[in-house]
Amino acid sequence: MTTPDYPSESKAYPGQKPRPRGRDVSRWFLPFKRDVSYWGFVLNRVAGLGLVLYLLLHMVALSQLLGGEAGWDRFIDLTTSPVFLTLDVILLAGIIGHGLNGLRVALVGSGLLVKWQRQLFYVLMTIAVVLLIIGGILIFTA
Amino acid sequence: MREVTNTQKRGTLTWIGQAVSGVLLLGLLGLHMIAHHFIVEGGLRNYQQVLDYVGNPVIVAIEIVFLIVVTFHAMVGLRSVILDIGLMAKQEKTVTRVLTVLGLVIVVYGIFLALTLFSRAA
Amino acid sequence: MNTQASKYSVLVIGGGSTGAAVAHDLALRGFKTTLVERGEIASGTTGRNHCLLHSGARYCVKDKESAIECIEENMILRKIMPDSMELNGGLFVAVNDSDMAYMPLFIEGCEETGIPYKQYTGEEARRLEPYLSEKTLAAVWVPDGVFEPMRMCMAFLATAKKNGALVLPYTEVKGLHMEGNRVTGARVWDRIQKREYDLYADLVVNAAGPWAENIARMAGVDVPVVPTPGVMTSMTGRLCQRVINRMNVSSDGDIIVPQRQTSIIGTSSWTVDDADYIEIPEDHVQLMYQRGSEMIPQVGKVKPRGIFVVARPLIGRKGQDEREIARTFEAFDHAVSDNVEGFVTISGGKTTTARAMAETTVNVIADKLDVEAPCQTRDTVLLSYRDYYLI
Amino acid sequence: MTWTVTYEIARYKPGEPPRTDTFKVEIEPHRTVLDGIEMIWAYQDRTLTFRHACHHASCGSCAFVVNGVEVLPCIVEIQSVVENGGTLRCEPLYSFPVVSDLVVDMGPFFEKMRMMEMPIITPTGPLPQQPADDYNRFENCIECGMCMSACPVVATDPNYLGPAPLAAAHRIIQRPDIPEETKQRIWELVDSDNGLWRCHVAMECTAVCPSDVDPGGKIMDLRRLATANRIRKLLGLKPKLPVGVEDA
Repeated sequence: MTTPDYPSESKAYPGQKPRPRGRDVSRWFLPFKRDVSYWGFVLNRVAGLGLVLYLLLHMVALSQLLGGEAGWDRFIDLTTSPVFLTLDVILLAGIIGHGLNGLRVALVGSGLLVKWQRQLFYVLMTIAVVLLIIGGILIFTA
Repeated sequence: MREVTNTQKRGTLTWIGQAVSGVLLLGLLGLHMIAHHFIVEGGLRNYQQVLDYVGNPVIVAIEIVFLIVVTFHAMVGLRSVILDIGLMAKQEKTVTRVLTVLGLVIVVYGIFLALTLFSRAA
Repeated sequence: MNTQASKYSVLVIGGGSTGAAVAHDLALRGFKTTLVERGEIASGTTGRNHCLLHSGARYCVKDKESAIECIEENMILRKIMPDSMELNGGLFVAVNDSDMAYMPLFIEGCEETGIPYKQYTGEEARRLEPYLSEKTLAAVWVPDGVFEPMRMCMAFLATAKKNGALVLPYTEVKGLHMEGNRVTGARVWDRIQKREYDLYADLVVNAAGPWAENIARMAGVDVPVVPTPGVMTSMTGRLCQRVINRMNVSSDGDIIVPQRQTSIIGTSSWTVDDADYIEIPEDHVQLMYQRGSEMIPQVGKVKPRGIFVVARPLIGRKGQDEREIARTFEAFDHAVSDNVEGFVTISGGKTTTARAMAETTVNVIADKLDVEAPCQTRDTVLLSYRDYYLI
Repeated sequence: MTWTVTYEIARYKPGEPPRTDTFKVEIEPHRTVLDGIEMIWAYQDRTLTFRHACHHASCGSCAFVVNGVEVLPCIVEIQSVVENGGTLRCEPLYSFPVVSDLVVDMGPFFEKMRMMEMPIITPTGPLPQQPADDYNRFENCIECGMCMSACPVVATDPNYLGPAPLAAAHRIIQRPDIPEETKQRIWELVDSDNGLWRCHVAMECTAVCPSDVDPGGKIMDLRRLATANRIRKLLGLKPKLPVGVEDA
């Protein structure tokens, strides 16, 4: 059995009650001043959580299909608004970012290309930006 | 002494699973999106176009595989994020169970959806 | 547990190597021991020392007493702190004629003081230590070593804590309590909670190093401690595997100690009045580089990693030539010297001899309190420093 | 020439709400961040508490966070962090319980380090390929806790072993002087849910390490060994335990 919280009494400083730091979840989302792979970590976490949410919403949205033609076509009309298209671009950014950075994490996390992980990040993120620009143009023009 | 770690061995397998499913998704997701936009002229816009799309059994098969892989990847990923909060062993088990059930629900519902539409198209 | 000793409580002032060793010795003999340190453990002189486990060879010509203390303690520390020292030996190198002329004296000194040594030609020495100057004419190997001062203190204190001692960092002594001519305790200030309180003891040990005079004054007595700072520069990279000493009369910048990934050159020497914050004199830093590169020219080519200064607590009078002050230690029983009871000052010495200093001091204490408790620190293997945080 | 810099120090005293104190310090730009802190203690505020000992990056006690990044202030020059007139925002190491001001309790960290049982003296050079013939040395890791503070997973999960203990484990399984049983036991700890697999490759541990330990790289190397071993098992091959692998 594990006890996840740090003890509040200190052995090195008898009589003192150290202030526990608790769980600082904000550190998952604050990459400022940190190195590139920390940015990668935050990117993957934020995009990953976003994509899980999207997966659930997507499945719910698809339930409209069960309602037949009328319900679906009314719903699909909504998706052509500029606001919705912008959301689509954000979704695409999340997918590309998570996907390509995830590839880096899979490689580095298995002990491959560890020495080159920084360069790998820059290369993959360059590809991601290019793909995102192409995708964005397609979304807004198609 | 306080026991700092447990010695469950799920780590390696989940990691390998996550990495492999991730790499698979790079392909499957590309396929999923390209298929949507190119199999049916003009993309999947209206109900009829959707039916035309899922009328193809190969597409249904690909979509179901994609669904299973993406759900697995999402649930394992979500689990690892939740576990990072530092839970007790019991809570970890609960999280794993809840996410397994959620994943199964998504997959079963998705397959049901795909097959329903497939039968409507036929 | 020595029941005789456990009737008495002793307060140790100072958490450097001396205080830590004294606390360990006291606790091991069964005294109720409390140690107060105004900063972190080893944050004063001990922490910033040269990390050199002396073989004694440095003192074997001019200060034989110190040399003998060193070699004895060196051999004991190897036993009681296994696995926590780089025991790579040291080379005394001669790079000019003056050094060569000193060599016979040096070897004679080693013989007299019982320091094992081995002679090498310049060429052999350079094979052992490739970065040594091409001018190296000869070298003598002695059993020097490298330790880590903070971890050494923590090993002493971890063991003391296991034996029941209470260690209170960030607790500064503000005054001593006197009853007549007897010191009965101290008014201390907890720097963490910003509160003052009293600690009473049957005996107070002043092990405050360069600040020992300040503490002694609180009891109205004077101890002849001269805070004598020295500058050290730690260079990037390990330029040698053994400690490199200049084989000549002790002088500035004549030791290079390899530790982890650095090489520490030291040291210089002058006297100050207040040892709390000492400005680093730039000319001393340059002198370290210059003197260091006479032995290892590479010193001039690598970047410094840390430059630091700290005061040694040497015993002597101001105005005396600092290098002439003996590096040995002294335990003052103020009942004898100043008619103040219950108060002992231990000062001087070196981290290498901390255990011996503690033995002497606690012998004095046991005598004073009339307790039969022989010293056991020679054979007691210390706990790991990591236990300091966990006991 | 001296500079004037501002130290903004996160203060905490038990029983008082945390606050920030500001100190102006006149200091030469090539002096270290720790020198400035020591000056504040010596001349401005005797209640300021901070840990320090060796002043040359070997004891690992002084580490704290300056402007959002962990540093070892004894070897970081003022001019490398700020301009003249700049501000150094000093906070205690993240994820550690705060005892007072910049002092943190290293206990939870050393508990994990002790589990790894790594002797701090090693008979080998920094790389196992360079066995030392006639000398030993201290391990590179100075146990300063900076990697633990920088790690976003340690920040939320006290059970995670963390970078430094895992890097220690990596050394253990490579060191020829460690008995096989110890290696095996350490491997069990490392290849568990709270070991290697909690790492999410933020690699900040390696970025802040003041002592070239490269904990991130070491964790990845351990994972390579563990993954390869598991794949061998899945393929029905004889599992090749990483223990001793690196010695060959």
